[in-house]
Amino acid sequence: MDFEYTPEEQAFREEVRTFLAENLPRKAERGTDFLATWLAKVREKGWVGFSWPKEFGGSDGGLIEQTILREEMALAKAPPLGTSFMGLAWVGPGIMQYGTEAQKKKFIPDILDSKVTWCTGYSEPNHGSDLASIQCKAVREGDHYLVNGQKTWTTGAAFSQWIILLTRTSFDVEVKHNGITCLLVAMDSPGIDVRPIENMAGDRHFAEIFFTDVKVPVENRLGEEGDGWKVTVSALANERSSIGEVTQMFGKLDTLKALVKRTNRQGKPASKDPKVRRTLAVFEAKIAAMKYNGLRYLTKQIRGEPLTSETSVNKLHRASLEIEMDDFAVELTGQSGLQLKGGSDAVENGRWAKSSLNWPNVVIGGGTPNIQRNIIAERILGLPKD
Amino acid sequence: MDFEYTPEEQAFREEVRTFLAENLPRKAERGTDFLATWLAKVREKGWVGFSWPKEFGGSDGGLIEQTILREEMALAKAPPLGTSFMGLAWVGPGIMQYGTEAQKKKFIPDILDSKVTWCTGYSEPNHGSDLASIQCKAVREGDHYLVNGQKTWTTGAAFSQWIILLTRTSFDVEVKHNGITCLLVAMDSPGIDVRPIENMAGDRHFAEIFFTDVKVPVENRLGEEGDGWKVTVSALANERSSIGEVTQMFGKLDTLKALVKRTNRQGKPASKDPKVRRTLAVFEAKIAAMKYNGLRYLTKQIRGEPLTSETSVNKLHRASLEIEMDDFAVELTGQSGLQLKGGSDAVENGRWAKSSLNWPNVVIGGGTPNIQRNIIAERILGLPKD
Amino acid sequence: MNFGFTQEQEMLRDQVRRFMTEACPMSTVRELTAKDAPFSEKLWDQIASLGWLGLIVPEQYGGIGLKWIDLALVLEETARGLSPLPILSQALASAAVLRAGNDEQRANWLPALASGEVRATLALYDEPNWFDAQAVTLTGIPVDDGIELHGRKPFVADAMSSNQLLLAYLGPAGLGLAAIGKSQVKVTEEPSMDVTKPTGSIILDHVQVSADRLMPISPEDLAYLADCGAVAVTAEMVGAADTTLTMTSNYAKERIQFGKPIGQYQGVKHRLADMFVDVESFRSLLYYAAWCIDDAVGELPRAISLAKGYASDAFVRIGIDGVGLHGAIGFTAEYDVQLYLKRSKWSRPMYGDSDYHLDRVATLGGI
Amino acid sequence: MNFGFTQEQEMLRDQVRRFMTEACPMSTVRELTAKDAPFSEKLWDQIASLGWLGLIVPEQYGGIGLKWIDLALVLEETARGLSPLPILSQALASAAVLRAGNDEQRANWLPALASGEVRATLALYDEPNWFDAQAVTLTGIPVDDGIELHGRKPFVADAMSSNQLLLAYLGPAGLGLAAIGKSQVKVTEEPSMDVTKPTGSIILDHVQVSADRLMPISPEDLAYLADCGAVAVTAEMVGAADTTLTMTSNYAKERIQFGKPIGQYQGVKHRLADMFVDVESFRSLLYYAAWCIDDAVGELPRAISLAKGYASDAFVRIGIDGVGLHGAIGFTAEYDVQLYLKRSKWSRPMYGDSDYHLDRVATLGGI
Repeated sequence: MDFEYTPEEQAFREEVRTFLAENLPRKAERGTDFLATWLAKVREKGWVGFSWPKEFGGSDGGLIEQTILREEMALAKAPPLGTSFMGLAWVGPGIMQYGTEAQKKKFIPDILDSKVTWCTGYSEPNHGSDLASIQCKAVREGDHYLVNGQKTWTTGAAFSQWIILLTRTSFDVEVKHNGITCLLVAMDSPGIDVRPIENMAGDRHFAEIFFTDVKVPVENRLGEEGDGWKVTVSALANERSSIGEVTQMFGKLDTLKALVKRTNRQGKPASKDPKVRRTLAVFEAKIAAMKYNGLRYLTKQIRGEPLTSETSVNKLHRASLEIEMDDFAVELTGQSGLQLKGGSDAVENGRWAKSSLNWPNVVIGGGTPNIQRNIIAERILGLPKD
Repeated sequence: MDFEYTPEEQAFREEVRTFLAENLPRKAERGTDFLATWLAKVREKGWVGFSWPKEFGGSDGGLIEQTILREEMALAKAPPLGTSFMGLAWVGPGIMQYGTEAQKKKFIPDILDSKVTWCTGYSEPNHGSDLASIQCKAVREGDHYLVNGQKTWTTGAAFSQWIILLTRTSFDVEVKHNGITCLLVAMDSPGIDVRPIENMAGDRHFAEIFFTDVKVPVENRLGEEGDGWKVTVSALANERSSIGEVTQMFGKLDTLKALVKRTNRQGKPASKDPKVRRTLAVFEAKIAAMKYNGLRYLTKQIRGEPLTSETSVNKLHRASLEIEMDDFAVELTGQSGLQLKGGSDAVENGRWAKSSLNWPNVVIGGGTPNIQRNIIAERILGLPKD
Repeated sequence: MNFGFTQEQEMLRDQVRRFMTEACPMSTVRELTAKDAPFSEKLWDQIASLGWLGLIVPEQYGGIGLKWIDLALVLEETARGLSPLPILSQALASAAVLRAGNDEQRANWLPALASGEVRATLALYDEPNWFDAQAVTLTGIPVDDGIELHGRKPFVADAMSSNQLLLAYLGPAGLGLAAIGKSQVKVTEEPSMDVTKPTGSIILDHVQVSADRLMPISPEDLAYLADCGAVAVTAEMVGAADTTLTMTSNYAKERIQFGKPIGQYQGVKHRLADMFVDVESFRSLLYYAAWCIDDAVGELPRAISLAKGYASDAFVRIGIDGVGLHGAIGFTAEYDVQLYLKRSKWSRPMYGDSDYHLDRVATLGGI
Repeated sequence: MNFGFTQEQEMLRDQVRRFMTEACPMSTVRELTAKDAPFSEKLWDQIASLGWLGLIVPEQYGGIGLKWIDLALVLEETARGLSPLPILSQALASAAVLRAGNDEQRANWLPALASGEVRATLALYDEPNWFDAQAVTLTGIPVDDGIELHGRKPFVADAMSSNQLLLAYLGPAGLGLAAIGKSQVKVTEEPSMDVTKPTGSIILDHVQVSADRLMPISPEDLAYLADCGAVAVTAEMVGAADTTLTMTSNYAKERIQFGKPIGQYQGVKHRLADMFVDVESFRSLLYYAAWCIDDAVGELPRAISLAKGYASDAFVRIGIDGVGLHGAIGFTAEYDVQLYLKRSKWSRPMYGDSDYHLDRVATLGGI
């Protein structure tokens, strides 16, 4: 057990810090072309797709270096390394594993160069947590599939050029997983209709997508027909280190502490109230637990030991923390805390009020807390399925 | 809506108070024959079996008078009105409803006169919350039943003279409720073996009872053969006002407050710690909620409206409060709080340490909190059964 | 002893529920709140003619002469559908005039409040979370026949739809309430997470208030009115929380996941049972507190602090879990359950959150 | 960066687990604790010869020269079966001599501690819940070549089985630890809810202590030793809590109710999942804190306060629910799970409960 970094690892951290110092101006000083410059530079450093094999344009970055890179980026609140989050997280690795040579050539470089943004078509109405029961239909007709159906809760659908789509190609099979096929679909294909979903915070992160006789060339099928479930499960299993998240959450805790320090309750400084102090400390203990849990799992991964479903532990922590931290800020600041952007008495121009209504993916959608509890109970503790 | 009492009700309350002032000496001043005198006096007042019909020796007491009587008795920390709790709660009402004339004559007066103490033989090993699946067997042989089997979690088995016993008289029926028969059994019958169960606090409130070829005369069957389930359900449905309980819990809260006032934590008075203050207030809010919930249900009963399963609400509150209040006292007092009776630094001679390990029936046994939640969800909210 | 509603009260409850369901369903609420300042003259006139605005106003002043327990019942029912009508503000203004007004002021204001002709609101404290006489910082300086108010009053419920504002101030002779016509001040609507509870702030630029429009109050009066406010808000919380529970358990019966209605999983059904325990419990505490206002006012502080102390945290938990148990759909603007989550957050600090009320319970209990 | 155990450490863990399972199963624990002062010379000699008593004692003093992270691992494993052997007290006595002893005292005490020949314990604070230099109230007055101690030391872990007692006192020159032979004092065994953690109180009747038996300490030393104590207790909590979880989930797989194993109901399985989340989390925090003692002592206060602050509440919840999920049987003296509930309550105040540690986290975090 050793929390020290090797000289090589330390040197890499220094390299990242130096890069950030030289290339990340303060928010106010960023010009209109800042993002394009930034993306080009991190691409040049090999930090987009850092862990990907060199043959695909990555850097073969090791797990510890990845962790260092994510941690420093999060600390500096830097923009993302590449614009296609889904492309880097699911689509790229999926194509590298299951794609044809033509697909690799066509799609991978554009992801790394931030030229193409991807979204994912997994969830459907009425099948939130139950991915295997999808109904969106693809029928093979010669050299293309004809897709009809609906997807929902798709993040970033409005600005993505491509979607990785789970479709049902067979309704006959007994086991429902076997009739699923994965297609790569251009979002500008005729017959695709994107309808943004407004959430309770008034934002439109998600969308419904309707597919009406959309033609998808067979060459854009990822994996064999009927292998869609396997392709997806392997993508979902591609768990990532959560260290960037933890750094962000420590950052959020710092802003909460600053808020506490300048807030009065019942005419007294909130920072002297043992209950407020204790709440902040519980947040800190949970975030720190996520950090050291994450490092233990990272060590396992580095050693090549199999992770079962331990990452669900951090997902549960994060789900409750995301809601509790925002709600704590709202509660702390009383009637001021209710005001939104532009309110005369709004707290930090309503950021906490807004974020308390902007629940992240980890709370809603496919990974609801009760599902995570089932995963832990069944896969780790060996309890019987529902 | 009116929380005032009528002059008649007020007069009854005064009568109870006067009686208590005259007949309830302080604990230190009670002689050896105090209990016998007390029982005779309350019997004479008609307060044992107060709500029972006059023809059976009760007083036909109304619901509000019952409430007043219980409240005043609890406030004065008086001994119980009669020694056979189970006899008064289940057996007497059961016999009045289902018993033969001979049974009524034989059993009811002894319950009221505190001559006979009853226990209940419902639970069996491996069937904690699932009363309908009992296995204790009774086979009719001429003018008696031959009973073989085992009961467990029986309160007061060691000092009871009679037991009301659920037995299985038929193993053939499809619906498992239909083969159950209720027998009234003398505890000194040959073949009965009582083995006390020590609980984690070192007390022996419960016992296992083994029945080996125990002969029970047919005349001691309560209700018809196969009607045992009906007889029991009707007894269990005979819900009682919880006002005495609530008064006891307010009393316990007062002792907790007194403890807080003389306790220091980290060198400072515990009573100034907002977290401690808040915890006490949450206890008070829940107990007060039990009180006013109980009064709402009482009003419904008086009006003859059906109660569904609302009493489960108070049972859930009580289950959590009983554990939380004791545990709070133990936590509050740190290392001293761990010491038991006789410890040099023990808090109130270890009473809180002991009671924190002495979980009441409402937490364990037939009414575990998750069962109460099922009852509320299914019977009140109409959610589907598991 | 009788902790139940009379037949007349049950009829009133039915009337309110029926009227609100028909005249102000959620589609109407959404229409009204889509506008700048949600208010409907038509609905206001209708409920005025039903008598709900004069419930606690004595008959001699043109009201119905009922009690707070009746008002609580109306507020519970109107809150079921998150009605944005300022019934609560109007009731508090009436309660303030009843408590603090002299005979002339009562005769002047109460009939107009009961008829709905005057629409008024009450604003007490000037700090976002401080419920104490010290938190009244709007200052009045004496002028001929009255005072002059200069400053700002934040957090004024229903300021936009009101034409009269009852504002607490600290004058040379102590605390008071000033009745101010809307035209004398500048009202700014403040954006808030609960659009069904419009709130404004008020700027007073050397506003002259004549003596007949001033009602001196003691710190006890101030505390009494704040307690009435807490009773009113908690009554609305009972109705809104109960509806959240109903919506969520109905959804849990219908929504199928992995082949079963989600309400069959204990992870869902036990949470719903806990919600029921909470709603049932703060409902009982609230009814008792509402009864205390008219029949045992000495017990009011403890009674309402128990009720609001319990309800403030419980309703937010119900709001969050109500949305959470709906899954992703509960999170969308289109779905109604999220409006109840917002209402739960709005209700929490109003007239004291659980920290304030539970600490007061401890103090009143001798700790 | 490597947050995993080495092969040697995993071997040590296996050795401890195997030995404890065979030599000190629950039947043995029950036998030992049925006696007045639970201790076994035979087991003590065996674990001494396995080297566990000298784990953190440097090799030059006859120890193994490992680190606190190794000790934490041993304590975690010995606590799985609730062993009543005073390994924790012996380790803290060694840590105290290492921190506070001069060369001569180290050479004098450490070999005897490592070999188990001397059985020692450490007692710091004289208040049931105050972790501060002010809570050391046993006073020493100067006499020829030493001090005289007169008074009482409550809450001394393993006092009955120890032959040497390291007691904190306040002397004329400040704080110090006095090494006192058992024969010089009167030890009273105190009845406590956790019989596997025997505790005594000590009466000192004008006890003379020579200078070579005194080790002056600073308030920082005192705090350091209390933090070491918290690390040791939390390491035991990890092992005991993990076992509670295992016992309870095994029971949930086997126990049938209403035709299904109770572990199939989400009401049970989700609670077990939450227990796993907690054990896993305070385990990670504890390993980091144990690592800090030897390699980043400046981070120790925050690290151990995070771990013990989390564990203190979580383990009691696990203990209570472990018993509760077993139903009535868990509540009987015969069944083992209730012993873990008692251990959880014992562990909570030891070297600081969650109120103390979480407040310290806030202070250290600048709040």
